[in-house]
Amino acid sequence: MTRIGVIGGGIAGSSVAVELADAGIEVLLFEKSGEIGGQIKEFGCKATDICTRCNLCLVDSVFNQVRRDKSIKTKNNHKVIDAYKEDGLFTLYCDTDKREEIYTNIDKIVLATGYRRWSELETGTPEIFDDKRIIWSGEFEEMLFKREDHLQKKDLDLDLDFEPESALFIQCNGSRSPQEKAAYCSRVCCGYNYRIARVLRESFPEMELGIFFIDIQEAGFLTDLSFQRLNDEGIDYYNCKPLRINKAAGKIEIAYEDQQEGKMAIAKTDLLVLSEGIHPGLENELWSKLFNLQLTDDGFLEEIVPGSESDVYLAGTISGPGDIATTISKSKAVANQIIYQEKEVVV
Amino acid sequence: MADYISKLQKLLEEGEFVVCSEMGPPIGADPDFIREKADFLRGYVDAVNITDNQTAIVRMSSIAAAKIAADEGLEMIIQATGRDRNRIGIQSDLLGASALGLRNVLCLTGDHQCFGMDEGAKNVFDLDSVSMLRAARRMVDDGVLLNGKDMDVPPKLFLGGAANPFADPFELHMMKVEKKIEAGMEFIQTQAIYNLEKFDKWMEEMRKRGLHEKCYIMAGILPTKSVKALRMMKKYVAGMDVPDYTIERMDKAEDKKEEGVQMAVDIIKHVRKIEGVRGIHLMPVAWEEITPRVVEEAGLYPRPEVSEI
Amino acid sequence: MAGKRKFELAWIGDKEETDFESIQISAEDLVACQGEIGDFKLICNKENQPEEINVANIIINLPYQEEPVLEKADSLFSDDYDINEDKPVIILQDYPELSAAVISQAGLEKALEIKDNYPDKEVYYLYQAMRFIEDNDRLYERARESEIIFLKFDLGQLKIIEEEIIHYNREDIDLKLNGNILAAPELKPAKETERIARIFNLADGYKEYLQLDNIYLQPTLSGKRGVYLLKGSRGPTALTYFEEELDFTLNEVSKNLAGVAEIDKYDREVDDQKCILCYTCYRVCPHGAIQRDDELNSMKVMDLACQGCNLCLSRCPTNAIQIEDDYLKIEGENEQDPILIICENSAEIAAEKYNSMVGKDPLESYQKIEVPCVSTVERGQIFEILSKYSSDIMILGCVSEACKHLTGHDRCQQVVERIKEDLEKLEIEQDRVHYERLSPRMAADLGAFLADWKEALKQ
Amino acid sequence: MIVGKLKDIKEIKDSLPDDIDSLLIAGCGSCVSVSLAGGEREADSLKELLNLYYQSKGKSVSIETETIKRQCDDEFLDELELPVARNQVVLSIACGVGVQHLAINNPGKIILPGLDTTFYGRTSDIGKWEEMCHGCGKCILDQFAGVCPVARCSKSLLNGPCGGSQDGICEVDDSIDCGWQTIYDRAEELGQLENLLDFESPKDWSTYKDGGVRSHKNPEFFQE
Repeated sequence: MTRIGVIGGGIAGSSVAVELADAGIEVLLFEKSGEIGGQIKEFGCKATDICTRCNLCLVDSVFNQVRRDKSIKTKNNHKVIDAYKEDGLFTLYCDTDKREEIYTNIDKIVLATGYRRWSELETGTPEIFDDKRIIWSGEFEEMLFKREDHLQKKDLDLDLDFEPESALFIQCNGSRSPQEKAAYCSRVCCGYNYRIARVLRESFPEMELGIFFIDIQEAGFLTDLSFQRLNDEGIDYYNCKPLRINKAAGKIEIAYEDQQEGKMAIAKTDLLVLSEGIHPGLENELWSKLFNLQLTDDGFLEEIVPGSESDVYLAGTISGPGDIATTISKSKAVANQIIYQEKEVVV
Repeated sequence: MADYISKLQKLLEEGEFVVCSEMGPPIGADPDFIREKADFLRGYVDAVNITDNQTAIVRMSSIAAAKIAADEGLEMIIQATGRDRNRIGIQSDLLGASALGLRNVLCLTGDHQCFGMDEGAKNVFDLDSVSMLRAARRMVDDGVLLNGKDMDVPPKLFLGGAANPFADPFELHMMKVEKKIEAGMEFIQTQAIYNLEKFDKWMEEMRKRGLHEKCYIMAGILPTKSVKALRMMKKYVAGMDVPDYTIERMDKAEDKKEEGVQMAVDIIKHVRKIEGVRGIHLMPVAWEEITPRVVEEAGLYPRPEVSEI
Repeated sequence: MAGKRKFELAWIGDKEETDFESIQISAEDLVACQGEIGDFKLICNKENQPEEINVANIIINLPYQEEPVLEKADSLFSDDYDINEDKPVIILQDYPELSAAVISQAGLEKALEIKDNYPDKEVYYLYQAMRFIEDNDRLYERARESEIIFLKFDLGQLKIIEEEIIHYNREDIDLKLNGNILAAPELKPAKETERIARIFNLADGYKEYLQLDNIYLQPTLSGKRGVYLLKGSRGPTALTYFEEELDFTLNEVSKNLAGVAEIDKYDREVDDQKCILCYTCYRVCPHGAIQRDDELNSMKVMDLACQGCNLCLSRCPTNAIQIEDDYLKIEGENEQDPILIICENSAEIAAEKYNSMVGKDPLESYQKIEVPCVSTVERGQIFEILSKYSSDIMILGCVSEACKHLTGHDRCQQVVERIKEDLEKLEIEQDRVHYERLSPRMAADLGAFLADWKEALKQ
Repeated sequence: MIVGKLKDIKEIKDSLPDDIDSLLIAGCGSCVSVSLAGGEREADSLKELLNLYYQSKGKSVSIETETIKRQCDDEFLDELELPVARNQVVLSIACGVGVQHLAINNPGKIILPGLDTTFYGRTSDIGKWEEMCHGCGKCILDQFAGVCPVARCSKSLLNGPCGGSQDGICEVDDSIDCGWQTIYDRAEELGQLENLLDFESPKDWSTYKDGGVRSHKNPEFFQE
C-alpha cells in the first residue's frame, strides 16, 4: 500500500490529498498550524451581482473532503523539521506541540508549503502602515469574508471609521522590485484588485476608483482583463509604478510619472489599497537541503531531478506565484502524475 | 399622335421632369379635407398619390379620395395594396378606378397590419405587388381578368410600383425590380432618399441593366423639419436609410424647417442630374403644406400645362 | 468487439507531442461523437463513409483564427513579411484591443529579429501595454538597447489614416508613420467551433469559444468528462497559459488512463416504454452525459459521464428517468418551520463553515431539501410543497458562472419566475417562494441572512 | 411536429365550471410532450397548481392526471375511458386535434382545452420552436430552394421580399428572420438564383383552409 506524505495543508496540499484519496491512495497530510486551510481560509467571495471568478467557490469543498475522507490522515500541529530517505522510503521528523513525532515508510513526498504575503515580511516601508487610510488587500479579503450584507442586498460595510469617496489600488506591490528581491510578477494582484474594485463599484456607484499597474496581466484563465474593460466599468488606470506616497492631510497623494503626458503628476485618494506580492515561504531553504531541490534566484523551489525519479513533488506556490485556479490545477496535475505512476506499478 | 392613358404618362413620355406629391386621406368622411389640400397643391405638382390605408391605418378609400381631388382638377395616382383585398377586390377596384377616370395606379404589397392599430386583422396578401402588376397589365393590354374571363371594355391604367434602393441584399431587391418591370410596371416611385451614394449606386445598376429605359423612375423625397423625425425614421421605418451626416446636419441647423427645405432641395438638385431619373415624388409626412415651397426653391415651378388627352 | 484498436487519446485539430498512443483527427472530418470517457466513439467522414474510431480521451485543440487588423499589414506571426528599403518597420500590438500577453513576447522577438537582420533599419514598436510574462522583460531590455523605438499609446491616441500610415498623437509627440506594418492579428475562435460544439453537445461558450465561462471548468475542462479544450477552442486567454494548460490536460489524461470511476453513486435509468426520444434530457444535460440507446430506442444516461445534477430527471416531459435516491426528501422535525432548498455546492458548505466558526448551525429549525443543483427545482414540486405546508420556501442556489453544473442558476431562476407568475395570476401565495444565490464563502452572510429572514417571517 | 404551449393558468381556471367537484387532466404523450407543454410532467404540475388554488379558496376538488400516448387515435383513448367517466370535467392538454377527438368519443362530457396549439415547427433550441409549415396542402418547396415562402415570410409573398426586409430581418419583428433572405441565401448556395426570377402566379389556396374543411383519404384503403 502506497503512502504519500503531503506537507502543507493549504489549498495546494489539500487538493493533492483529495485527488490522491479519490484514487484510493493513502495520504498523510502534515499541517504545521492547528487546522488545515492555509492562507486562503479567510479570503472573501468577490461576487457582485455576478461571479467575478475569484475562484474561492472551489476551495471549501476540498477542505471539507480532507476532513471527511478516511484515507487522508491529517496531522495538524505537525511541523516537519527533518527527513531522510532509505531503501526508497522517506522518514519524516515532526515537531508537534508536545514532542517530536516520527513517520516512516512514506513512498513519496509532496511539498506544498506555499508562500508568504509581502505584508508578513519585515522589509517594505513600515512607516506608511500606521495610517488608517492605507490598507492591505489582505485586510480587504477579511472584510469581504466577514461581510453580512450581500445576501440582504445591502451596501458593503467597509469596516473603516471613515467613508471614502475614492479608492486607489496599487499593484505589483512587493513584486517587480529588485530592491525587494522580487523581480517577478506575483500573478494575482491584477485579478484580485480588479475584483475588489468591482465590489466597491457595486456598493458605491459614485466612488472614484483607480488602479496603478506596471503591466496589466490577464486575470486568470477566465478573465481577459483590458484597459477597455476597466474604462467601461469606470475604473481609472495608471499604467506606471507610483514613485512616492504622501500622507497629506485630507487625501493621500500618490506621485507618479504620467507617461502619456511625459511629466510628473499626482493622484489623490481617500483610501489606498496595497496589493500583496507573493514571496517565497520560509521553509524553502530547508526543503532545498533536505530533498535536494534547486532554490531559484527568487527563492522559490525547482526540481533538479523529476519527481518520478526523486519521489519528491512540488505543488502550489512553493514553486512560484499563482492564483487559486492555477494552484489547484497545478496541484491536480501533480496528484495525477503520482496516480498514473502508482497504477502503472499495479499493472 | 400617341394615344395616352393619363396626363402623367403624357408628361413623362414628352420628357418632362415630373413632380409628384402625396396626400393622406382623412380618418373620417369629410370631402372638404381633400379639397383643401388639393387647393394648395394645384399648379405645383403634376400628379398626386393618394395612399391606401398607409401603415395599415384605416382612412378614406384611396379611390374615393382620389375622385374628389380629381374633380378639383388634379391628376391623381391611386395606390392599391394587397394587404386588405384579395384578387377579386383588387381587380374590381381597378375597373372602378378606370371608370372614374383615375388612370394612374401604384401597385404595392402593403405594410403589414402590425404597424397599424388593427394587429388582429386577417391579412390577405393574396396578390403581392408583382402579381398585382401582372394582373393589371393583362387587364389593360389583353382585356382579360386573372381567371381568364374576357372583358367587354378593359380598363385603361398607367401602372407604377415602388422600389427601395436601400434594401439589402442589393442583388435580391434588384431582381425584384426587374421582375416588376417584366410584370408590367411602367413607372417607379422610390423609397425616400437621404443616402445619395447608395442611390447613385442603385441608379448605376439600373442603367447597367437597362432598366431606366424600361420604366420611368421618380426619386422619393421626404422633407422633414426635425432631428427627431429623422431619428425615428432611421430607427423605426423598415428599409429607410438615413445617414448620420444627415442627422448631424439637421442637428446643427438653427432653423430646422428651413434646413429641411434646403436638404430636400439639395437632394432634388442632385437626383435631377442623374441619367434615368425622370421625376421626383414628394412625400412630406404631416407637412404637406411645404410642397409648393420645395417645388419653387428647386426651380421646378411653374409646372407645364397639359392639354386634355 | 475484439481486436478493434483503441487509442488513448484523440487530438481534434493540432497534435502536440506526447507519449500517449494518440490519433489526430481534423475538425472537418469529424461527424459525430458517441460514448463517454474511456470509451468514446468518434465517427469520421472517410470519403463520405463513416469510419468509427475508439478513443479514451479527447483533446480539442483548434488553432485560433487570426483576423488581420489592417488589410495591408503583415501578421506578427508570419515569417514572410515585406521589408522596404526606404521605409521603417512598424510593429503594432494591442490594436484595436489589448493583445494576449504572449503576443508581447512574439512582438519583441520579431522586433529583435528584424533589428538583427537589418541593423540600420528604424523599427518602431507601438503598444498599449507591455505584458511581462516568462522572460520577455529581458527581451524588452535588449530591444531598448538595440534602439528599437517604443511608442506607447492609450485608447484613442492612435489612428490609422491609410492602410500604411499610422497617426500617433500623444501630448507633445505628433507622428505620422509610414512604413511596413507588422501587426498582431486579432484572435478569434476557431472556424469549426460551432460545429464541434454541436458534435460534442457542448453549450455555447464564452465569446463564441467552446469553454463556458465557469470556474469549475478551469483550466481546460469542457463540461463533458474526458473532453478537454486547448488554445483556440478554449478561450481568449488560453494562449497565455498554454504551457500549464497543456501540462494539466496531459496529466488528466494520464489519470484517466489509470482508471475512471463514477462521480455519482446513483444510477439513472430511462424507462424505454416512457421515453419519447424528445432529446430534452440530451439538450439540458450540462455534462453531455446522455445519448440515444439504439437497441432500446430510448435515451440513456452514461454513468461515467454523469456528474449527478439530476437536471435530466426534472426536465423529462414524460417522467421517464428514474433514480433510487430520494433527493427531493424534506428533512426536518417541525412541519411549521420554513423550508430551505439548498444546493450542496454552496449553501450547504457555507452553513457548515458558519457552524465551525460560530458553533451554531444556521440551518437549525428549518426544514430542508438538499439538492445536487437547484436546477432540479420544478414547478409541480414547489406547488405541492406550498399546498402541503404553510411555511415559506427559500431556494438557495449558486452565484452565476460558479455553478458546478454550469447552468443551474439560470434554469432555477426561470422556473422560479414562472412559478411566481402563475401564482400571481391566480392571486394566491405570491410571496411564499424566494430565490437567492450565494457562494460557499458567504458563511457569515448566510448566517445573518437566515437569522433575519426568520425574524421577518415571524412578523 | 405540432407545437403547443400551455394556456395561461388564469384562463384555465376561469374556464373550469364554478361547481366543479372532480377534474381529470389528460396529457398527451406525442407532439405536445416533445414541445414540453402537454406531457405527463406538465399534467402533474398543473394538477399541483390547481390543487393549491382550490385549497386556497376552501374548495374541495379532486384532481387526477392521466397521460396517454396519443389523444388523436381511438385505440389509445381506451386508457382514458374510466378516468373520464369518474370525473366531472376533463381538461385536455393535447393539441386542438386531441381535445376534439376526445370530445367526439365522449359526447356527454365537458372537455376543455388546456393548451394553445401554435404551429407546425421544428425545435431550434432547448425550449424553442420555429414555425416551418402552414399545411397549405400543396408543397412548393422545390421552387424556393427548400424554404417555404408561405410559412416563413410574414406576408407569404411568392415573388420576392417586401421593401421592409432589411439585413435579413423581417419588418414585423426583429426576432423574425426574413424568409426571403433565407430563400435567397440557400438559392445562391445551390446556384438556383435564376429560379427566383420566375414569375409566381397567385397560389391556389383551395388546398388550404380556404378550400373548406379538409379531409384526406389514402387510396390504398378506399375505393372511389
